[in-house]
Amino acid sequence: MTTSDLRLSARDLACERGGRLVFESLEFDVAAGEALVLTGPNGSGKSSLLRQIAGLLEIGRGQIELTGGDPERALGEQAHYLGHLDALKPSMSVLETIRFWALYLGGSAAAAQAALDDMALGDLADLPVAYLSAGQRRRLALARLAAVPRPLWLLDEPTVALDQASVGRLRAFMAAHLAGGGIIVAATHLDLGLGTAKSLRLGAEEMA
Amino acid sequence: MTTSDLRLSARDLACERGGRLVFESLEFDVAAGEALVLTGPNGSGKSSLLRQIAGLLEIGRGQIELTGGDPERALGEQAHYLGHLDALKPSMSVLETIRFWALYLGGSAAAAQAALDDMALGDLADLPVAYLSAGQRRRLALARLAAVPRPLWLLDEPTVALDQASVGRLRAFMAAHLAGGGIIVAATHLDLGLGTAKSLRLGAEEMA
Amino acid sequence: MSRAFLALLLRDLRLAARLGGGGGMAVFFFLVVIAIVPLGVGPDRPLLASLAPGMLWVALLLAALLTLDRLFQADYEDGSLDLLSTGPLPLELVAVAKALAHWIVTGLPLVVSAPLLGVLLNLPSAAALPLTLAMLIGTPALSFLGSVGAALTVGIRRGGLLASLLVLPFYIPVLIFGVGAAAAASGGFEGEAGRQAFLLLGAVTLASFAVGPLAAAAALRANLR
Amino acid sequence: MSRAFLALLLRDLRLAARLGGGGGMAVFFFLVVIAIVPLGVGPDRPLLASLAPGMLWVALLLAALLTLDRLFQADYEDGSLDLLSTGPLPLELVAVAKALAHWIVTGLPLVVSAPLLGVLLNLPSAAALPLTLAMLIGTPALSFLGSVGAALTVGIRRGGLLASLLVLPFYIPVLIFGVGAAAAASGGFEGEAGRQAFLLLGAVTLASFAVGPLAAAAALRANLR
Amino acid sequence: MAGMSSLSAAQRFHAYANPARFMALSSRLVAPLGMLSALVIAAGLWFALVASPPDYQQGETVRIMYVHVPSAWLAMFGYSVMAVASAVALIFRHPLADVAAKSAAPIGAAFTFLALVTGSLWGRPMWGTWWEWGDARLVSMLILLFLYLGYMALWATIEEPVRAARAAAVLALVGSINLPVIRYSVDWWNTLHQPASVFRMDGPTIASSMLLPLGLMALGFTVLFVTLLLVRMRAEIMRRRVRNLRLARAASGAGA
Ligand code: HEM
Ligand SMILES: Nc1ncnc2c1ncn2[C@@H]1O[C@H](COP(=O)(O)OP(=O)(O)OP(=O)(O)O)[C@@H](O)[C@H]1O
Ligand SMILES: Nc1ncnc2c1ncn2[C@@H]1O[C@H](COP(=O)(O)OP(=O)(O)OP(=O)(O)O)[C@@H](O)[C@H]1O
Ligand SMILES: [Mg+2]
Ligand SMILES: [Mg+2]
Repeated sequence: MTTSDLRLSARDLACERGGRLVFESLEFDVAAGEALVLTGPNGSGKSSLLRQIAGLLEIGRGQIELTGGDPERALGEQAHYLGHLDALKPSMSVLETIRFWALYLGGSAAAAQAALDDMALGDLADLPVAYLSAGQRRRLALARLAAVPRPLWLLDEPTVALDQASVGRLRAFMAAHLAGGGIIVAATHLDLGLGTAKSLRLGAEEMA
Repeated sequence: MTTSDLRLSARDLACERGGRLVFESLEFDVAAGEALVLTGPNGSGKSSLLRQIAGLLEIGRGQIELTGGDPERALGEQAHYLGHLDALKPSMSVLETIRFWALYLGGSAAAAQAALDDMALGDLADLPVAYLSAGQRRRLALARLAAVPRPLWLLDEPTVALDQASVGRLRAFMAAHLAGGGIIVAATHLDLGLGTAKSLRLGAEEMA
Repeated sequence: MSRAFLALLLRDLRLAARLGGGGGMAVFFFLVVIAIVPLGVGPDRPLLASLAPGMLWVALLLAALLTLDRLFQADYEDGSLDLLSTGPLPLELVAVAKALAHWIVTGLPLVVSAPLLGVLLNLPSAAALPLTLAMLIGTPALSFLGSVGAALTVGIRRGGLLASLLVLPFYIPVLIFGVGAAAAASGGFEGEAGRQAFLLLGAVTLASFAVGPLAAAAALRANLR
Repeated sequence: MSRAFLALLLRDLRLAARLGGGGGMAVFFFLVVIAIVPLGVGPDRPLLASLAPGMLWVALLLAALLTLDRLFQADYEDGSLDLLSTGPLPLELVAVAKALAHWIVTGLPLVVSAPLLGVLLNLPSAAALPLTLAMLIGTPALSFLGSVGAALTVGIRRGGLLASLLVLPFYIPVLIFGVGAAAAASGGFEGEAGRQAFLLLGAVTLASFAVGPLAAAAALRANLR
Repeated sequence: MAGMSSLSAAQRFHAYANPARFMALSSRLVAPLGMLSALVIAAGLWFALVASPPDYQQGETVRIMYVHVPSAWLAMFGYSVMAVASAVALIFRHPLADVAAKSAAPIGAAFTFLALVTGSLWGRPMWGTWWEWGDARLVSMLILLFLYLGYMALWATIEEPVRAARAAAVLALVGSINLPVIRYSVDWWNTLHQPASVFRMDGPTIASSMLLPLGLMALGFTVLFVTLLLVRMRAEIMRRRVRNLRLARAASGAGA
């Protein structure tokens, strides 16, 4: 995670979904400590691009490469993917959930507890996930990123459902990740407050 | 819908979820043409309040009343509820979906088509819902409000996943509804651009 | 209101046809159960013939159970049920529309395939017609009673198993009268006993029409709030 | 990696226990299915005894089927599967963990309760041990083969029918050899036939261990992309 | 403190006045009732096992009857209690009714199980088999057990008490309609397939020497049922209070 020669790059990337071409000839380069913000109208392919980077969607043409990372692990294993779905089980408690993900993704139980506190969920630790509000769920999903360190964060509209205090917390959290030499690729319709971020606008030509 | 003596009011309202008191002694009054914006930190009960109004959640104590509406129909039947779940079936096409809801909720097939155009979904009419992006799904959910006129709109974070053009469209749409004598109750963490709206802050005392 | 009913019924039929979840799977399961009976009992033809109506009914019941959990669960999970309950259609009629769609999609194909599968079990041809008739009368009760179980377990993930548990005791009268009707009518004595069994079976089905939607709607209300 | 495997296994067991999809429910379901057979085919005791192994196997299969279809589906629908595939555990081992959890939760309790329930069906006591043994050998195959079907159906919206029908044919060899093994060993001729049936059953199960996880992982990969 | 105030509010909200009165009353009743049932059952057992003659036909096995018959009665009584309490819970929303219904189920199920087991034990010597599918009463008893188990399973799987209570009440009521239907249908089915049962349920006319222990045992079992019901209801109310306290505490600092 402190490898400072980390670099995520895409060359001549294309994406096809349901028989339709979503984007093509996409190129970008993000170095350690940098963030890339994806913007663009609905359906322009932001979520699709994030899934491609995470290895969760076929790459039509071109390639995505992470250099300077762990050569033994696939790109997806070095990345945290935060999508629209939050991968939470209603019947598990908040603590059980984050514990499970920490252990499964290769972290420790102690880190799991700390991650809950980072997201101000410590008080809710024993509640079943079914009892959480939309924003509390989102915070629990975000706590995964704190529990297990991974150099690359792929965030799909991370601020959705968060209240102002939580958005502030998320910003500080992202800034710390970048300062530690991590990379963030985030899709958003709003300002994420990543001042220095590169930005990539998808599907602009389609806009009315 | 043009009844201008429409009024939604709550008296001494309490909400309990999973054995915990979420809020109590809540009071509000919204008249025809007015909007009420619910704000507050995550877990303060915004979504719960909307579900109570729609009749989808037990009212712990107190009451909610819609005066000046159709006395023959329950409150929930005079309201559109737009929640976090979008009630879409992946295997139905966009047009089939909105047609079904229009007919089911008491509108017409012609209105359904017009509603699609209102939400700039006309081009996607024949796509299966499974192929839609997050924002496109949200727009399809919103198209229900355009397809069937109902005086009361209950919107839970309606701008989530919408791109800027769509947010603009939604604002105009809400303004038109208010101008026509409708009522809107909306929960949000962002500015909805409803300039003249009343606002109700939930759970403020709990905030750190 | 009747337009809303029709719209819902058609939507459910369409979804079932697209997803292929219902009828095909039920019929296939039916076939498998029937196919293994000779394996257990041995190939004795008269014995198989005497078993056939009972086994066909049991297999039918099990096949109907397999599809129950999709009745309301999918609509609950994606939020459709919330909206369905704010429409002009009372929840009772929503339950009727869904049970009806369930019957058309699973019950009807099972009834149609039963006499064909009966051949595998050496079902006497004289018994095929009464059996099919009994099934035609009895299967709607399976859907309507089943809707109660499905409504009770809505919102429970993997509620399918629980739903079938809750529902099975209620299926037993259908089973008993159904087997009785088929046996009585095919066993030769066309008269009193056969007619009576059919009447009882019809009465159970009618009762399920009355009780099923009411109970299902009450259960949905409990689970939606 | 083995820690991740354990974590996943424990999570699935815990979820099953909480949701009530656990062993108790499977056994209860088993009991109810067993109870309706005599109601369908009549109370003739020798006949029931001859049906018993077959019906016990069918009940087992049904319980497995009812719980299998959500083996991966639930994790797919809430996005967990995406994350599971980005962990250090290869998808093959994810499939093993899930199939194992499924067997512990449904297969094992059913095997344990089968001889007890056999009493209800008048299962000859000489047949109880061979049947239980056959089930112990055969049920893991139901979970491991089932995981392939579950993986194939994951997330497929339109090809649903084809995919769900794929599960059942996989089960038929287990069923045939399972019933055969129990019947052969209890029927008295302890020798060649019984041994052979058990060997075949064991072979099917071993094959399912080898093929199941590989095929399930391949299907998951195809469906996740 | 936010925590304290929301806790007391939650308690007010629950209108615990009624359950509180129940708790006070029942705490005084449980011990005497328990003692009474023990005494009556002991007396019944003494008459049943020692002071009554063996049956001239059935021999010593007749003594099973003194457990079997009251168990069977209470099995059905338990379901009636459950159904009535469920109706009260659904219609009047009385807070104690669903507690009563929930608490009655396992007790009724236990008596059902006891009736089944003692019946089987009795059936072995009398009848040569543990179980007979051809008999209406046996089958309907088994179905009653299924109804109980299903009801309990439903309670166990729905996390939220209010929701679980309503759903379970609907099930109990529908089940109560089903019960006579089942009995009637099985009778009918029975006469078709197996005209004469091996043994007659109404049995020989009962001698007074047997009537006394039977009556005592029935009374003792009934008092036992009531005692257990009270104990379970108290436990259930306590459990709910603890749950609310735990949840309230979890929520107290939960804020933003
Ligand atoms: C598993 C087996 C059995 C079950 C489930 C069972 C069930 C029942 C039930 C439900 C009742 C109460 C009937 C009523 O009050 O309406 C009952 C009563 C009775 N049973 Fe059984 N029974 C079983 C076996 C037997 C056997 C083997 C015998 C004796 C040969 C027996 C003798 C009686 C007698 C004498 C009564 C009292 C009848 C009366 O006067 O009300 N039962 N049993
Ligand atoms: N299904 C449920 N069962 C029990 N408790 C719940 C349930 N859903 C929400 N809660 C609890 O009720 C409270 C209010 O939740 P609600 O969803 O109304 O909050 P909200 O204001 O909409 O929050 P957000 O901004 O995160 O959407 C929260 O404390 C939450 O934990
Ligand atoms: N599962 C799918 N199958 C086929 N096509 C899809 C699928 N999901 C999305 N698409 C299509 O791919 C395109 C890009 O979708 P994507 O979700 O990446 O957009 P997005 O930029 O994230 O939009 P939004 O701002 O609405 O989230 C859209 O045109 C959409 O219709
Ligand atoms: Mg997106
Ligand atoms: Mg909310």
